Amino acid sequence: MANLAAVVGIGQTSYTTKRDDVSIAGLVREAAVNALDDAGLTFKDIDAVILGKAPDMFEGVIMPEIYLTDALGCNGKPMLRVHTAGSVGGSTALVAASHVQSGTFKRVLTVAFEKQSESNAMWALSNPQPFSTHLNAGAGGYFAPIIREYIRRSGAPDEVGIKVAVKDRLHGARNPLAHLQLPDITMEEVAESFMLWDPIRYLESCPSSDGACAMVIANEELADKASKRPAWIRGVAMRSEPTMYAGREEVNPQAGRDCAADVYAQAGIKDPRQDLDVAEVYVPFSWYEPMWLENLGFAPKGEGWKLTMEGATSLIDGGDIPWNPSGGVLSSNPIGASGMIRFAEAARQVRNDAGDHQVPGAKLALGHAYGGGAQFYAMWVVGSEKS
Amino acid sequence: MKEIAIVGYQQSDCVSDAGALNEVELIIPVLERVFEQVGISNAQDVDFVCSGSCDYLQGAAFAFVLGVDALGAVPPIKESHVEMDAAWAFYESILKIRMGHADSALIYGFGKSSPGELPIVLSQQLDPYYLAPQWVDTISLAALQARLMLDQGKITERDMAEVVARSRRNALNNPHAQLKGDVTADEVLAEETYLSPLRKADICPVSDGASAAVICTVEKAQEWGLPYAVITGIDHIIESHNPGMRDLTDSVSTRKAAENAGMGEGKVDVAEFYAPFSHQEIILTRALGLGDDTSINPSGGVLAGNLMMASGLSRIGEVFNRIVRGEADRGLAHTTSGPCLQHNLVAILEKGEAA
Amino acid sequence: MSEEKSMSEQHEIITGIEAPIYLKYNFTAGAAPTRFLAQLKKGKLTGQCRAEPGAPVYVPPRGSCPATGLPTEQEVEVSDKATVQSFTIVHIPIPGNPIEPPFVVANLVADGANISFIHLMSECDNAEVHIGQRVQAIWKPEDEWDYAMDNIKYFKPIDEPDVPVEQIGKLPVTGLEG
Amino acid sequence: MSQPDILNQAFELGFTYTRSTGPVVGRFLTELKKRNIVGIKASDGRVVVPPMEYDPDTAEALSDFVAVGQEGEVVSFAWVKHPREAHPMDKPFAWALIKLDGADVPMVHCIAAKQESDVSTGARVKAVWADDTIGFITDIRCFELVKE
Repeated sequence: MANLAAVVGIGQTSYTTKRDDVSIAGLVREAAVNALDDAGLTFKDIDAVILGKAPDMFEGVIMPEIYLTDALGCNGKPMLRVHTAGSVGGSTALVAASHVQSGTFKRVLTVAFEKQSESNAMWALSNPQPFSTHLNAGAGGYFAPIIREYIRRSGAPDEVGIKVAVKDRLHGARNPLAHLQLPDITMEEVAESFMLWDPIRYLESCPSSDGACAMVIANEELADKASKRPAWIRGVAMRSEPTMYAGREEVNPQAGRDCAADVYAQAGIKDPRQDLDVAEVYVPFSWYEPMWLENLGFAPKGEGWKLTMEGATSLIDGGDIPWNPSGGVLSSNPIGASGMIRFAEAARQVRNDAGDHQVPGAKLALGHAYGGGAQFYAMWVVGSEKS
Repeated sequence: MKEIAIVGYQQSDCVSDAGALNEVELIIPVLERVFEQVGISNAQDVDFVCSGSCDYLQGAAFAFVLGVDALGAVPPIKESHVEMDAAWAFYESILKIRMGHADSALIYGFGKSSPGELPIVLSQQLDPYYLAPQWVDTISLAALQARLMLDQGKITERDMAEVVARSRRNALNNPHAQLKGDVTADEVLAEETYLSPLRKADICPVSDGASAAVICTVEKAQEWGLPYAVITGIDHIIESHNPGMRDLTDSVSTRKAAENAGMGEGKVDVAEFYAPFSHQEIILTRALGLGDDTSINPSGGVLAGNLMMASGLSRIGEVFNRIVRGEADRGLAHTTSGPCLQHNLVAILEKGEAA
Repeated sequence: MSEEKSMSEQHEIITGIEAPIYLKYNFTAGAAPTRFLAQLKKGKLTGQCRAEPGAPVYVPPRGSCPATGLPTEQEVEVSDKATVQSFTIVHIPIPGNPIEPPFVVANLVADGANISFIHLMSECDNAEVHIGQRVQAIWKPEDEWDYAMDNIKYFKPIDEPDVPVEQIGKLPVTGLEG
Repeated sequence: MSQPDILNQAFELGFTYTRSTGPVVGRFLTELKKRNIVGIKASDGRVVVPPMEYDPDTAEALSDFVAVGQEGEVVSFAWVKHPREAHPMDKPFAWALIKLDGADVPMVHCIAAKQESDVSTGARVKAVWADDTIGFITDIRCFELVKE
């Protein structure tokens, strides 16, 4: 079996449209130093660095680990670069964990980032190639028809997407690092916001952010001696399926269901809504909350939206299973880092270190990321106890 | 710690232009052969899959996504990707097996470098403020490195030409090689310089293609009844990005990675280096203190064909091939990334005990 | 140092740069897409599948049957009539595309195919577009045909009964009635 | 199955990235705009040009700027007979590692020279400035040989 490993340090930058005060190295470095400070460590204490980000075209720096070696104190150490599309932040955390869980390393640093302001994500995601139709208007254009099909199947009312958009922004207003700070947002405001890709409205979409997230992951012996409470890694799972194949279930992808089943089995979770205290789930468009509630087994098929409408996923409404108390991807989206932020925020919750967005007494949390056309999944479950 | 072995390795021919083939069409034939070699149907029969590729080679974001279409990933599989040479996907896969989440793994790398101007494309992996905006290409940086060695009397142009001549001759026995021939050092030296002090022959060609390997626990290899080579050690180390801060005439990180991988614990019969430039092979050989009793780049190395993003995995595959064919008992495979040998990986492979 | 001078120096401080990165590629369509595009140049919409009975038909083909990872060697002609599997009404411009918003981009499954492709819908009331709706290709004039999916300008609704949702993606080349 | 025709089409993948520099890179570029060159002191006291943000050996953030000369010595060079379109010159030129006076670590830049034999390791070179300096690495248009 895998060796025990735990998150012993977490560092983030604040998230914003444009971090015009730092270089790419400076941005990444800030999260790394914050994670080391949180762990009471320095770069000398780190055995390897695992770096993640989404496509190199966002910053126009090919294989940026090569240039970022010095900023991450990695000269003379192993450096690995992960890229699994939008799930990369989560996948990177999993690869970092495997460095320790394999018994190969004692303590590693993992960092994920995006400095989207250096380019234009829409351009980078839909740069037209010869011989192909150029109609894929960014991620929203891809996901909108899938959302429409979910609405048709479930019969969910229009307010569901609006409610998630409001809930996550109210959560984000409790998180000083969140990009969007909208403490007064209302259902009306979201409903009246510009329709981008029908049925996705502007305020039902994630922002485009600069930012970085970092974690220090240590083995059992070092985690036992950590200065702050560790978040023990209780389960890790990843799944992929092809983007398009005949008969693919796009609304409720099998890769997501299988990945969840795998990570729950490792963590001893039978009923995720009952057994987990909080979840940080990759929801870049508001309708993906009800969709993932079903995909991840928190609600029966077709009924995810009911949990949302009941307030079950709202920290502020005192829901039994808060989703994205940090504000989630809807409040901050530095793409390459977004998955790692989910993983790190799950860890903050079980370390009882999430400030104003702490779920009281959280002991077991899910971190989730997905990417591509929702065909890549990465998940972990972290707990305040070893088992 | 679990003993892990390689049980299969296949690659495409190194070709200067794969023509109409797209990524998935490059990968499928290689995977078909490695599945056949190991006796499995597709990626469903291994526990983990990891690949290496680079979007900028062909100029498309998420190039690796198409790779999944070659795997038979329905039902969904455990899969990951590094934006690095597939040798690092190999490394990640080993960690996955060591942690007990897999007993077997498929690793593949692919690249179609022909559509772009590779040395200029790769200039954009340099520091984005000081170096990339100057468009310093990778060949020019290597030429600076070669001149340092020449000026310091560490090598002669003839030493470099001899590396080239040996590569061409060795490649005669490599069915996948792009450049091969019975060439002498004198003939190489008779060529004019291209990017002085480098001649064209000192520089690896641009190649399109793919490679794939299957690894598993030794127990699994024995259960499958396959010949195998045990991976007894593997490590990789990156150095400072600033070429001015490094001793470019040595490769400290290769030496340290080889030590950590346990190179010194036995004789090295064969070494396959990822040396895209002739002088770099000399740097690497010396950094590891290898002598006449080690066969260096018997495949011809990457001077005979360089499948970007797959060549590192190919070095491992070439050593594996020689061990299972009984030509070597123990070998070393090396991979590099970044300008002037900035990042280096070393794996040690040994003949497995008969089942 | 005078205050004035330090002000002017402040003004000159560089905090950002523009870094143009333009790379040239010679893009090559894959072998499978090339066969598909060659048929489009003749005004035919084709799909590809594994050479085995009942194998799913992919339009456009990309070189493999993704579910199995096997090459799609068999070419089959599909209809230019299709069914709306889902759609979005896009209200923002697509970079590098001249179409004015709002416009409908639909996931369409051609009769005889088993997977959807995306294309424009036009000559329709955006508010009336719905899942299961029947549409047909409107082709450009023959002398403008090239190796491109754009040979089909858009799809427009036709007067045929809606396809039940369970049957979308499963129709034979002859359509619902066939 | 017959080999299909090959369909080729040229395309350009491009974007003008807007990079923020942070204080260290920004300081260097600001000085370039004023036609000055500054380096930074690494933890071991070596002066590095252009200034690195972080020390490779200690990982410390660096901040101790040092003015260096506009002349220096060629540490190594590569003669480009066939300049590429992206290269800074369309005639043959040299890429070089140049150690500026007052610096300990060489920097990569280009040298304009008529022919390869004019350049040698150890040769003295001096910076040639662009007509308009804007705060970019190419404000130093190139280096040229100093006539002894």
